[in-house]
Amino acid sequence: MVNLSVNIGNLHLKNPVTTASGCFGYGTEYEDFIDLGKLGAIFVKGTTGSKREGNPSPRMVETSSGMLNSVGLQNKGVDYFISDIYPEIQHYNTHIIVNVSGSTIEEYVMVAEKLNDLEKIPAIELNISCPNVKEGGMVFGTHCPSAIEVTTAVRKVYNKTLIVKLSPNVTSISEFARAVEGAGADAVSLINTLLGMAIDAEKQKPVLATVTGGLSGPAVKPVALRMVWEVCNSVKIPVIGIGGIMNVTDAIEFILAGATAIQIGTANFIDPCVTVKVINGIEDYLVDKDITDVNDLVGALKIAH
Amino acid sequence: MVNLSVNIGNLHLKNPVTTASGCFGYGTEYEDFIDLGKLGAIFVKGTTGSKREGNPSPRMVETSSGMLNSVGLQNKGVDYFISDIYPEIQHYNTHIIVNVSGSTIEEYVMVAEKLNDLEKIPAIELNISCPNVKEGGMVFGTHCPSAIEVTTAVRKVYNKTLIVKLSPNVTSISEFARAVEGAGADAVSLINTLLGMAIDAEKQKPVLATVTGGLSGPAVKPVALRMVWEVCNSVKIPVIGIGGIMNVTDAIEFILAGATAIQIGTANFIDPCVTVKVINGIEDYLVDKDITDVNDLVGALKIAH
Amino acid sequence: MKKFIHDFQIISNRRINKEYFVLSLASENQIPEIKPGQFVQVRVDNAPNTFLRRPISVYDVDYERNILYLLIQIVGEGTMILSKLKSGEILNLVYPLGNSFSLPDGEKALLIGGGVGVAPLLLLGRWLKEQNKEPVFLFGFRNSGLLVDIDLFNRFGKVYIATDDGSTGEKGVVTQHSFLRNVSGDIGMVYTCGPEVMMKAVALWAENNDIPCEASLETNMACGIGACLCCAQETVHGISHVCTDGPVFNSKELVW
Amino acid sequence: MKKFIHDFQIISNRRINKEYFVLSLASENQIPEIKPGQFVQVRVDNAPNTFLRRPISVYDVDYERNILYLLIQIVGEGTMILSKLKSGEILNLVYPLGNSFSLPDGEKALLIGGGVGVAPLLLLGRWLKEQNKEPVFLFGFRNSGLLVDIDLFNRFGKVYIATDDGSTGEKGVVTQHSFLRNVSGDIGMVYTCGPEVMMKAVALWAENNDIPCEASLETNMACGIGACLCCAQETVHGISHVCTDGPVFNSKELVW
Ligand SMILES: Cc1cc2nc3c(=O)[nH]c(=O)nc-3n(C[C@H](O)[C@H](O)[C@H](O)COP(=O)(O)OP(=O)(O)OC[C@H]3O[C@@H](n4cnc5c(N)ncnc54)[C@H](O)[C@@H]3O)c2cc1C
Ligand SMILES: Cc1cc2nc3c(=O)[nH]c(=O)nc-3n(C[C@H](O)[C@H](O)[C@H](O)COP(=O)(O)OP(=O)(O)OC[C@H]3O[C@@H](n4cnc5c(N)ncnc54)[C@H](O)[C@@H]3O)c2cc1C
Ligand SMILES: Cc1cc2nc3c(=O)[nH]c(=O)nc-3n(C[C@H](O)[C@H](O)[C@H](O)COP(=O)(O)O)c2cc1C
Ligand SMILES: Cc1cc2nc3c(=O)[nH]c(=O)nc-3n(C[C@H](O)[C@H](O)[C@H](O)COP(=O)(O)O)c2cc1C
Ligand code: FES
Ligand code: FES
Repeated sequence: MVNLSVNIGNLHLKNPVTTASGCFGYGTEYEDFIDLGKLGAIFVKGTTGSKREGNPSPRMVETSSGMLNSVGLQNKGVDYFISDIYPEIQHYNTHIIVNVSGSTIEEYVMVAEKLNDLEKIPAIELNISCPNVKEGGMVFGTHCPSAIEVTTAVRKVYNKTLIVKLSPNVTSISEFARAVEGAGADAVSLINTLLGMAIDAEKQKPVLATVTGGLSGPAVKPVALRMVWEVCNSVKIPVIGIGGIMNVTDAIEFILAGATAIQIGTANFIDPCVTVKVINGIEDYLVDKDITDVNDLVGALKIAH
Repeated sequence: MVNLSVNIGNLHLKNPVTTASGCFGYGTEYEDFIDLGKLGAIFVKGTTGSKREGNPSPRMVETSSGMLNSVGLQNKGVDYFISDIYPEIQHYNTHIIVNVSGSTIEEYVMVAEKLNDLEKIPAIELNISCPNVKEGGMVFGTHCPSAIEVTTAVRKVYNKTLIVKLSPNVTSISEFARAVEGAGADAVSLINTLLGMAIDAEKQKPVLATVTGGLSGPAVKPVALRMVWEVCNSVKIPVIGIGGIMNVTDAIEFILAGATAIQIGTANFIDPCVTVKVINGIEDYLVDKDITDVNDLVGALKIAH
Repeated sequence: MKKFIHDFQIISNRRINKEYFVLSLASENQIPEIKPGQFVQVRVDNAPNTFLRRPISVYDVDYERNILYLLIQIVGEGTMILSKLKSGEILNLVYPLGNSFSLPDGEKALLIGGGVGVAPLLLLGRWLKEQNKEPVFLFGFRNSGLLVDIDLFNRFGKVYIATDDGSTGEKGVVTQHSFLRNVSGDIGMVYTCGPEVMMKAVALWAENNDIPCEASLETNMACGIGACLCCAQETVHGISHVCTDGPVFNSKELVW
Repeated sequence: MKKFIHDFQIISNRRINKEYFVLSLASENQIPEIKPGQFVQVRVDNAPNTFLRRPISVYDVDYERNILYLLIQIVGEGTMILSKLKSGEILNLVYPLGNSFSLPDGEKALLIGGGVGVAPLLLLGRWLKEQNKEPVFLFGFRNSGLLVDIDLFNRFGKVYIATDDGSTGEKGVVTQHSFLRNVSGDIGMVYTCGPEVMMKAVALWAENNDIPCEASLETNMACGIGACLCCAQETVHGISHVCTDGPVFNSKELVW
């Protein structure tokens, strides 16, 4: 028997495989395909202080080995989440982690405060990196003092596990990782989507209604892996690796680079059973390599000097 | 007859299709496949003050819809270029533009000064964005004051067309574009490669000897297109679009986003005739759309308000 | 409704014309009930630009022989690859997805399709007939070379045709067809699927004639199961999602 | 040598064993002279992870019938796709690329290959024979199930075999083969191609016996024509490039 369980701050995950926010709904959408209880955790949709309609259509376009989205944090707000969604999903036999977004520090703080009281939500993920909303989100993720400010403010009101999700659209992602570590984050997750754009050459128009959108999928994996590796070498808190993970090999790569856990996003759209396959695959890999504890794989990349 | 010619500063190109530095050797490598005289220009290899061996092997790995390279500016130095290469290629019936790199401002200036005297080199491209060398290159491209400093210094000694090639590994590429415009650049070209990484999960080692490398190819196109569009909206000087251009549709997209010319890099490896196909394709597109001058397509993207 | 992810084996790939083909797919698993208007998400393997699944309406189902039919038009790389599949090869589907068309009030129903938009109307016609309704089909095609399986539709109701060039049926677009000028008040519902301009014209005609109208929409989709919120469609109630709230919408709800 | 980019039509795809197959490719264009050791860059269509061309040695050429042969081992997505190609399908090649093996001094030449590394040694054997030399082949395979076209090689010289499990020929690796213990001083050159560890062992043996040795290397390649400088190999003269300075190197030049 190999040990698959890992710790993110005080949070104990039965295995390192979780789902990326915005790509797995509230979990219910995937219940027909997999046993949600097998997952390390589910990161649910970006949740804001009040209801958001999201961006106009079209919101999605495929690119080479990737996709651009401009959903724009569509959600019904934290109060609706607490009253209508939480009761439906709290019975899951896995951790539910809420991805929190806002336009102002006050909004982040308010949402975090409300979620703090929910018994079955052991952690939140601060999304300071959404490229798809005009105000907020991205600005906190690309301006270091703002990142520190929002993390500090939320840390004051939130006393469970606080994960901060970093934007890849910066010169030095390690700088942000160190900054939020200093501001009290228990872990960082990365990467969110890369800001991109698609054009319809025939119509001579942008494909997305918002012109730009966030790039995800295997196209971004090399960039994500590099950033995870950089951040793992810069901070002491656990790192959750995200970006283009399509199969068990990709997941192992992120763990080798130093990620304690990983999130799978876009891949769920192609194979709704991918998460469970990755969990089984990690176990097989460990057995095959005679490793008894997945924690021994974390950061085990061998670098020649 | 449609007009395909465009101007980059004082430089007149017979068409907007050029080849990206490091991906087209000195042109000679492609002479068996295409008539080099058809190209708008050839951007030759990164050239430094003295000979560089480049990085150890492996230097290349394929990724989903892309590739990582860590060639590391291997070249024989500017003096060898002038004595041995220039005489061989100066007869080309197209412009030869030299991509210039260095570890210090003095090195950039020295190379630029020497190239200034070569009659058949009408322009240089300052590579302040190479992610694959330890000192220099990248630091100028990710630190705005350094970018200004190196551009200003080179501008003083170089009196032909000065193009500055920007790094995508920054928070705001427009900031750099505006900075080098202010420092006297006649044009900017973008993007250079995105910093990425690949891991061999079986061997538990990085694939590249240098651990990280530069990502190019269609995977990066959405990011490149977004950055070109942003920069075109920020500066008045011409912009040369680069990144994942594989065919005529991709080229048109960059031109619509505002690029006056484009560079094709990685695509040459898959189809050594791609440049000529793109030139012909642009002509067909213009005829089909009843546009008589390619300059009317530059920045013609229709944005709904 | 429970959703499944199943491998299907291709029984045949029948080319109907230059652009359209029909895949017959057999499953080892019992095919669940599929309602008219529902769709499947097809995985297209081995192509860099068909990274995501492709949504395709269910054209017909044969529950006895456990066979699913898809009518597909070649428009890009994904559908091109599908068009080259050979019998024996495997296709992975997530299904059945989306809502479905509803029953008409009266006896008669008018099913107006354009091009490959006729796809969901075959299963709809079959179902209406089973419910003892009287479907009438009105189809528009660019020309006679692009006609689709008219005899199959004929089993369930009369088929009227318009072509852009008049090479079959009447010349012009569907909403110009003389049949629409002669309809009496007994049509309980208009169903439509096809290019958006056509559907809008049909919806307008239906509203002008006080007939309820259901349209089956297309948007870009990623997940197809309500998880990603990419398939937004503005409605009078706010943003709806084509993959779960649709693809079938009452035309009066749509802001388009 | 002038390089070409040509479409070839697949004449046959012959599976030799579980992992290896031979593609016979016909061109409408006259195939130019190809020297032993040279390779082609094959474009593999329709796969996200086979974005770049794949370098493959020329196994044999039939100038009269204008046919090119490639011996390929399935190791990943690209070679898997190639293994499924059917006759009639088209393959695009850039070729001929790289340098080539040189003539041996003496009469006899020893050609040592491991696994799919035997590929360039067939054309080399043919050429040596044509030059009135006497090629002798010594091949290593994992087991008898992975043997390759021994009869083809036999036309040009004697073939000795070693397998890891002894299922054919001698048990062990090539450098342990008894043939090497009995060679007299009349071998003018050792040529080797296969896994790097094997080539190093062969090169060492050759050096110890004062025989010149040429090894055909593999590295990751992007362009294959000297433009990208990705295929670096350290040599005593500094960095060399496998696609232009190689793939064949004198073992004494290599720093490996
Ligand atoms: C609910 C639903 C049901 C559908 N049913 C069918 C059907 O029964 N038969 C059928 O042939 N097609 C159907 N479609 C459309 C089908 O999904 C697209 O034609 C297909 O995804 C195109 O894939 P491609 O790779 O060939 O083209 P791409 O290369 O992806 O695109 C080619 C062109 O088609 C457009 N396009 C791509 N995807 C869509 C889309 N989802 N909707 C509209 N335009 C698109 C692109 O903008 C582009 O102009 C349906 C779509 C939806 C949403
Ligand atoms: C000059 C030259 C001649 C060659 N001749 C032949 C030949 O005649 N027959 C033959 O079967 N193969 C030959 N090869 C090797 C062949 O190019 C690779 O096996 C092929 O590119 C793998 O592609 P893939 O997509 O199947 O595997 P991938 O999925 O790309 O890789 C699968 C595995 O193979 C390794 N690999 C990939 N490319 C190479 C490479 N270029 N060199 C070494 N390892 C690699 C990867 O690291 C990985 O472990 C030659 C290579 C070179 C450089
Ligand atoms: C459709 C879609 C919606 C997303 N919504 C959110 C979100 O609400 N909050 C967030 O932090 N990240 C969001 N993301 C980003 C993902 O969580 C993830 O960081 C990114 O997609 C990279 O991972 P992947 O390549 O595995 O998809 C979204 C991504 C997609 C594709
Ligand atoms: C193998 C390789 C070598 C490169 N060398 C250089 C270089 O010397 N100088 C430079 O400015 N850019 C260099 N680049 C970057 C390209 O010029 C180009 O900016 C990048 O590859 C993106 O374009 P593409 O996607 O069309 O390849 C190199 C790229 C590759 C793939
Ligand atoms: S396609 Fe994902 S919600 Fe509709
Ligand atoms: S593969 Fe490009 S130089 Fe050798």
